[in-house]
Amino acid sequence: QISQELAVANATELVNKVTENCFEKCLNSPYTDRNEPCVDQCLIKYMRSWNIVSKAYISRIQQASTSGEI
Amino acid sequence: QISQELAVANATELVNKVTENCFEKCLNSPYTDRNEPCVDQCLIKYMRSWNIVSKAYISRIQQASTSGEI
Amino acid sequence: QISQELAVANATELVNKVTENCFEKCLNSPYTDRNEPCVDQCLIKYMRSWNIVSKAYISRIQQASTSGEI
Amino acid sequence: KEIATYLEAENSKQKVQMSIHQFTNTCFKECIQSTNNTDLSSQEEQCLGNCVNRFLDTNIRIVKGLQSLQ
Amino acid sequence: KEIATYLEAENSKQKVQMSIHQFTNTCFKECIQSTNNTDLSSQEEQCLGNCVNRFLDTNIRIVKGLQSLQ
Amino acid sequence: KEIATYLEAENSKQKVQMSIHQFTNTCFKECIQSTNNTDLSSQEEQCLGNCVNRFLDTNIRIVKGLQSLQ
Repeated sequence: QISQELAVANATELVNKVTENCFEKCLNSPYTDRNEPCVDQCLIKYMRSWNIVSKAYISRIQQASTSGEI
Repeated sequence: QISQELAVANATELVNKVTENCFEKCLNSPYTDRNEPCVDQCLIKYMRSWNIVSKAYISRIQQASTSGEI
Repeated sequence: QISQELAVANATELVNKVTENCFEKCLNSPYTDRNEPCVDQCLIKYMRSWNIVSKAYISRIQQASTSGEI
Repeated sequence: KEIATYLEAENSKQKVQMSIHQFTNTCFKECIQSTNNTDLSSQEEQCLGNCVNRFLDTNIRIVKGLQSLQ
Repeated sequence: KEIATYLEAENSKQKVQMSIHQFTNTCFKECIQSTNNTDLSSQEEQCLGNCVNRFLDTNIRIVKGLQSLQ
Repeated sequence: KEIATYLEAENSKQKVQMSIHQFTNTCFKECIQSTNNTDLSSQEEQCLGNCVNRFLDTNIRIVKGLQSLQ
């Protein structure tokens, strides 16, 4: 039950961050156009970035853990 | 009692957001001048913006609720 | 025990804020260089700024408290 | 049971309020050109309304996009 | 009763601390010109003190302005 | 006892997840040049990995620096 709540918190955080970033990258004042193609591409790029970041961070944690730093 | 606590949380959030935005719009490094006229006008414009945003958001919620989207 | 928890919260907040600010001031895309001298100087400047801000804020609180404003 | 319904209603109301704070904060920064007067220009007003609607469009599109990725 | 007084005092101390973190974060970004040295220039020092005072002025003015709008 | 171990493990996992959200947010803003396509360029990919590693380097350096100041 707890891990379910955490999964919801994670999904919410992801939706919020992607929305903020893709709104910022794809839409501009005075906001007349929706620019859906940009939003769709931005989402895919965000998820790919998430994977790269995730791998880099986890490999760094493992490295520190192997070398006895943490 | 709960709705009172929420009202306090709302008022605090409003004060914080207006202060941040009007500080950013009206005051500049090295911060020698107070620029009170700008702060006063900024506050009024912020409250008017709050009303516009509020109406737009609530009408959008009602629309989605009528069309059965949510 | 409570004041210990608060001390931890304060230390964490300090580390996060210094890291964010010094990362922003010292490192730039595409992030090939670590720029450690800048990070070290930035940390010292941040702590000195923290002291100035702290004094200015506390003297302002005391002033308001003496004049009966709060 | 009644308490649960009451709490849930308060909770949704509070979420709507907090979203209005967030949208006003974002859209004020992007849409307000000048703080030298207290009236919103027609461009500012239109921009604020569009900004909320485009933010919600983006949010919905991201949620649907993430669901289709699963 | 004594515990309540203790908790309240800790709570106010913590709020002051968190405000100092927030002000240092904002004012460091705006006032610090260079991180190529460890000494604050007299301009930087003055800017930091002014920045805190102007932020508090703005905050007080906004609170009074909102009270007068009610 | 078992519950405590389980909770602690969930807690660390959640902290890692939240750090990944934070790093992706920061590094996406700084490293992604274009949202007109869905593939990460090799520069973008490299920048994302470097960005995480430089952020962690900075964080570690700040923590050590603060410890040495005490």
